[in-house]
Amino acid sequence: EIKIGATVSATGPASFLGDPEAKTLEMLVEEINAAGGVNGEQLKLVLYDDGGDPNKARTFATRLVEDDEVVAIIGGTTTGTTMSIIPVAEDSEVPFISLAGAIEIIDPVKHWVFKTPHTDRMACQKIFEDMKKRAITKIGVISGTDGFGASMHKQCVAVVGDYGIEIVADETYGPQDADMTPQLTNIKGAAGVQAVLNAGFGQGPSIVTRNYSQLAVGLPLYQSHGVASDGFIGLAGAKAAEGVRLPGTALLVAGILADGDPQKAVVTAYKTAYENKTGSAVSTFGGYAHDALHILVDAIGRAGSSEPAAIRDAIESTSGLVGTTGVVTMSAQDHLGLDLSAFRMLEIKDGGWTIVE
Amino acid sequence: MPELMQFLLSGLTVGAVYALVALGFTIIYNASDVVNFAQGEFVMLGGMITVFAFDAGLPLPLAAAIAIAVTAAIGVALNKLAIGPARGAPVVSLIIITIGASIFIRGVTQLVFDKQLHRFPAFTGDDPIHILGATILPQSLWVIAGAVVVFVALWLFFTRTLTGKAVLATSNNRLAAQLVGINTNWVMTLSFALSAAIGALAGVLVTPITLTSYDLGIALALKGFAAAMLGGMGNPKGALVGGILLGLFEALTAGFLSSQYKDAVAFVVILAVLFAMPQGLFGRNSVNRV
Amino acid sequence: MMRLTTKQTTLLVLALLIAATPFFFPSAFYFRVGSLLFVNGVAVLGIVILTGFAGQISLGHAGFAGIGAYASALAPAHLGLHPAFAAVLGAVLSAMIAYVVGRPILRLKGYYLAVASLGFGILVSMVLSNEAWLTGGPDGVAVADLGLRQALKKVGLELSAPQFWYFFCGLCLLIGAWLALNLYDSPTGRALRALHGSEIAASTVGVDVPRLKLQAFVISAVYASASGSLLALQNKFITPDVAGYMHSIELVTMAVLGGAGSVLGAILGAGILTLLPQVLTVFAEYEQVMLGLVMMLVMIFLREGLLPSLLRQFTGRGA
Amino acid sequence: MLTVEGLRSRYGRIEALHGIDLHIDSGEIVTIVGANGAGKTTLLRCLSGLQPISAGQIIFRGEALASTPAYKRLRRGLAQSPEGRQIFTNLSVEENLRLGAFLFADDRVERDMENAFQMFPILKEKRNLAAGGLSGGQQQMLAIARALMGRPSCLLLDEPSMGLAPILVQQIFDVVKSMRDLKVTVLLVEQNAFGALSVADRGYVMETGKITMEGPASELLADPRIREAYLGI
Amino acid sequence: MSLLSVEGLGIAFGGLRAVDDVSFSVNPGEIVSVIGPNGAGKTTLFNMISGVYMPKSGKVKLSGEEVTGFAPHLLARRGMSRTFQNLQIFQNMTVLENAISGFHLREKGSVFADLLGLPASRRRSRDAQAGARELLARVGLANAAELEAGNLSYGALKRLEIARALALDTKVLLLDEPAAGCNAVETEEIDHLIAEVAASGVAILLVEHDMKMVMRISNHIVVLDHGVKIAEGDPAAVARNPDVIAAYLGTQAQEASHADS
Ligand SMILES: Nc1ncnc2c1ncn2[C@@H]1O[C@H](COP(=O)(O)OP(=O)(O)OP(=O)(O)O)[C@@H](O)[C@H]1O
Ligand SMILES: Nc1ncnc2c1ncn2[C@@H]1O[C@H](COP(=O)(O)OP(=O)(O)OP(=O)(O)O)[C@@H](O)[C@H]1O
Ligand SMILES: [Mg+2]
Ligand SMILES: [Mg+2]
Repeated sequence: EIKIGATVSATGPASFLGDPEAKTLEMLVEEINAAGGVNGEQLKLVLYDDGGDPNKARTFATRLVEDDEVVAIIGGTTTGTTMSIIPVAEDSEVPFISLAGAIEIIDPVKHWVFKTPHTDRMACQKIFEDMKKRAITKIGVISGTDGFGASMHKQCVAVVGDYGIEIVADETYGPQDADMTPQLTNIKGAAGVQAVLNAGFGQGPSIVTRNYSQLAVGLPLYQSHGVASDGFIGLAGAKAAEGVRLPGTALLVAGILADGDPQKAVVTAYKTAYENKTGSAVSTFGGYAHDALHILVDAIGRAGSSEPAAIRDAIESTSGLVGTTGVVTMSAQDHLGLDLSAFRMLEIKDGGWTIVE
Repeated sequence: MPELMQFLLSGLTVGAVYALVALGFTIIYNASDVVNFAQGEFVMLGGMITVFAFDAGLPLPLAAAIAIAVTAAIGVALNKLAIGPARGAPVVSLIIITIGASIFIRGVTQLVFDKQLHRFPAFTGDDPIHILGATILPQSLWVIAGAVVVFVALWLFFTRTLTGKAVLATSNNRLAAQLVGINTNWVMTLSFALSAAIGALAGVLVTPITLTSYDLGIALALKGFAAAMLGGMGNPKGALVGGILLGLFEALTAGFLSSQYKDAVAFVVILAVLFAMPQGLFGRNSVNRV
Repeated sequence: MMRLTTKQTTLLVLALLIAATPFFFPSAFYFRVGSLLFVNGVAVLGIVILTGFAGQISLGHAGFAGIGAYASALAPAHLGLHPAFAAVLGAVLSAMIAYVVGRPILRLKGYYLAVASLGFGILVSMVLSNEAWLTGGPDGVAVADLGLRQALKKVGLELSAPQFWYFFCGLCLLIGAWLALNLYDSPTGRALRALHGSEIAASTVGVDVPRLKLQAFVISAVYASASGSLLALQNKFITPDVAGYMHSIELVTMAVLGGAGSVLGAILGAGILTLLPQVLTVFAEYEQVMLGLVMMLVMIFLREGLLPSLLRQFTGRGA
Repeated sequence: MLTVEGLRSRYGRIEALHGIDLHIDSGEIVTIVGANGAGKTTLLRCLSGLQPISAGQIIFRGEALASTPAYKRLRRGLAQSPEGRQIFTNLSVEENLRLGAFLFADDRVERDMENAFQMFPILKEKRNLAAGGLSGGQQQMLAIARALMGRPSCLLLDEPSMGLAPILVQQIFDVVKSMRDLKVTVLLVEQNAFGALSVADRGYVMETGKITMEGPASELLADPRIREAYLGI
Repeated sequence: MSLLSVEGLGIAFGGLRAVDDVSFSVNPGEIVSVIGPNGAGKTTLFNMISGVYMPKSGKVKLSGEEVTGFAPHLLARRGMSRTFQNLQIFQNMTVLENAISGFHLREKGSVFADLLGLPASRRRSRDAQAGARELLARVGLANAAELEAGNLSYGALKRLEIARALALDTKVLLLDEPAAGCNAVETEEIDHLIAEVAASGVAILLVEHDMKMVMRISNHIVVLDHGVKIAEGDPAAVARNPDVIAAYLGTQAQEASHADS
């Protein structure tokens, strides 16, 4: 039996992310065990819910390592929880695959730490690339004050200049706010603004989208990968969401992927299994957990051992692994193994996702 | 000036949401001196139950009615099972019970329903109404109207009816209330039912705007609590005015100063008001001779 | 006659528990939980003084924990201060802020005080998460190592990180409890409890009520700050959650659950709320439900808090 | 009318009443005198249901009261003006009186209120002010008036003369006397033993939770032990 | 010089002039009683003198120093203490601790000494405790010392308050209806206590409705009605004053108090 540890934020402010992650991990471990496990051994998942509290996450990480004696840890739904798990993983020399976005997690590279989601910097880059194509040079930014929004905001500000784009209005909202019309009114009124970017997750982006349509801003609206789930369209309302663009993963558009797409099989399988099992729509975040587990299982398989050090080395040499987020090829310098091509620029049309290009 | 108008309308919308939550606090507070920290959960339940009943195919008004009735019943159960048995306990203990209850309700909701965000359609569509160059959604008008109606009803209840007075008497002096023949247990039951129902009604009205999920209650309860204190705890007028003011501060700060510190500014204003008026804007100054 | 005072008994019980329980720890993880318990215990002692003794409610004490924590994180990085001194700096800063904020706030009573302190806590956590250039924003910031563990290693005392923090925080808790117990039975402690009973009567016997409340507020802020520093130093990473209102409410709940007026009781409360989430992991999905249930049941059946109620029943039967 | 048999009551571990027997006939005025801490207040609280009893019986108009909750006892006709006055400080004087008549919604409420105002004109002057602002004696008047608003058939008065000016003390005893004409039974606990025994038909003496003497009021008034212990003569 | 002097003191609540232009003074060792109908303004007068209410007009002087509107704890430092008509007991403390609180000014030191439990702090506590036990014995509560104060009967609480007020190095003692809730015999004990305290040089201001007591121990009586001083003088003169009889004593009461004394 191989014990794998996980601590995710299945409840709390990030449960929007953590809940599908937890469900995915449970589902996949069951699936893998049913198919005979890894190296002939069954997997055992020890899963804790840290509620989004970094302090709790650290305690659970300690528990996973010291008490449950797992061979690897998956988790850290948010950057905050991830950052507080890292010292534990590094200290006790256990590989750790994070499910959070910030680039700091893997840059600089830490020996025992990996992650599966694109960095938020990549999301910014993908969006700005698209804006550049549309000859947009002046934008307004609105972001949530939670970790996700703030971190993405920071990364976007850092790279926006590379694309010749200028931020002419910069606003924020609280994660639980009910109305963002004042902020959007200010952005709308900013001189020369040509498009608006919203970095955030949870209910905020839905409300931003609705308010955006209420105010008839009439400029292109970009959302982040933080809202990449089918639920978003329903929450924002198909009418308000019409024309919204965002960088998403193949998972969201499984149905309309070209047949030759390398990810098609993987995302379709995961989507079908997840939706059958839980009855709710897949989201990008569950996909992060999916990829993390598969990277881990692949590594254990290749290492032919369940020694943490061996697993770590094998993870680092992951190559060409097809996940929901993209095709992963890691190296000693790259503990993420994804590039921009993994992101697809999506646009909402007639209440559904379409791929731009 | 359309900007200012837009800020005001936004403030009014959000303020009405806070006011509805704050109004829910008043009854239980007036009956027992307890700030019910599970009030936000009532709002959440109102929204969640409506969502699921609606998704199950019931017409929206029926779904809403069911949500309000079920939530009121949960309020009564909370009183009967948790607050009632702890009668005579210090107020802090009662507060911890209500915090425990809120955690419990949240936990059960997440089991019975799910952890996703939900929403049902606005009552009368999403086409914005234009006022002096600014816009407001029809649902916001529903929320504002709801807040005003609940306020008027509560105000009449506490000033014009003997039952309302019995509620006040129960919190003022439970012992004396029993001596004059008031069934204080019944008063408590009534208060919890009414408070929960008002909370659920708030949930029904605001969900199309704020969306709902199992953990939406905390944030709303906190803002509603702050609004109620700003206006003066226990006074329906205070709840209404406090809620609207809080919403306006936030919107105007977000509009003119900094959206990052809008909550902070709102709290600074509350602190300033309390500094000048330690009982809030309309709080009754209880006289106790020595 | 060998009779221990309540103070001596409490300290003895506490010291024995801290020293003896590690013999029963199956893994290093238990040291971690133990040290968290002590960290929470330190903050809760502050609540005991403020709420249990003086009867003033604060829903913003996590704000001071945040100040302590971030002082430990930022002062070494920006001022080059040793982390130990940074913690002291945090305590001083907390005391000063408490002194300034406490003056206006403490004129309020009951729920009004609660909401004002809540506002203060929210302000602190907002600054911590908004001023990312200084604090690292919502995703937090790394904290330098205290270095004490290395120093102990040099004198031949080899402790793992969880072990070290267990004993170090345990020691801090003992000191905190000793101070709080001293206070309880001292003139100041009596004056605090007196103003809890009746502010007017307290002032007619000469108690400077506003000043004394302020003292209690400052002392309790220092406790909270120390707790925050300990947490930051042991986690080596800190996020603004430490200052969040959920943490404030948690602290008050711990105190009241165990018995806000009693030092040992409040520590027991801290213990329960620290251990409970770990125990409840077996219930996974039902964790929240169980947690809420436990809180309600304790308060319904042991309304003065666990320890005082149990003691009362115990002595009630004994006599 | 009211019979108490072997009544015991305790505060936690400490028993405050150790088996009280007493009886009051219909229309009688009975007084209880006793030193501080004798248990008089505790006894009245037991009768009105505010204090749980641990043994014994209370029979009121032929019915056992033990399991009747406090709020229902007024319906049976038992009203109390409690120790410490216990008025609704946040409500106005008039609201206090109206709540005294909480059980009734007829015209008599207005008449009763007028009577109360006649008895204590100061209350009329202050009818719209918060009761908490009243002076001590005014609050005492309010407490008595409120008890009367409940139309009791048996009135329990706990030190009604406390804090009242001499001119009013006399008036209170007159009110008590007038209850006789209204066929209201009165149980009067008083520290002003002289005044109480002067208006009462019978009296009981209570010491540390027990009844130690009883008899017609006039006899007690003449009893040298009582004169020495309670009247200070 | 008189210890306490009140000059033209007045206050209003809403439209009501609860106390209006009242003046009098109290000398060391003297017992001055304030009497008057219910609502005459006696307690309000006390509240102004002791710093609970801020007077609207007039002055309060303590040993010649003007102390009008000083906070109660500042007055306590200058030797004023009081009891309350509506009991203000520290319910969450034992009877003994209530009494010790009375010694606050004598026992208080630095907070740091208290936090660290320094010997000085403990010694001060011990001294205060000894003093408190003595006082409790004096008011007949020695046996109740360890009880929680909330468990006492009304009369006992009344005496506890007096004990607490006596603890200070009092120069001026304000007693608001100390004998309320006590029977004639208990009242007499309180009488003796007050007389004893006065004899030790304390100036005593007394509000009381028990006329026997007032007449017996007062050196001087001030009569208030509707906030205004309507009479003043020695007990015999006041008792004969027709205004006082009409407003306060009542004819029957007069007879009654003659009858049984
Ligand atoms: N809440 C309480 N808890 C514990 N003991 C109490 C409580 N109230 C009263 N007692 C005790 O019960 C006994 C009887 O008290 P009670 O108040 O009935 O006396 P009383 O005759 O009314 O005295 P008084 O004339 O002073 O009002 C006293 O010894 C008192 O200490
Ligand atoms: N805080 C207040 N608010 C409103 N009215 C007040 C207040 N304090 C006193 N009063 C009014 O002032 C008047 C004087 O009250 P005070 O308590 O001084 O009377 P008193 O002479 O002590 O009477 P008693 O003998 O009944 O105790 C009363 O009419 C009272 O209603
Ligand atoms: Mg009594
Ligand atoms: Mg008075």
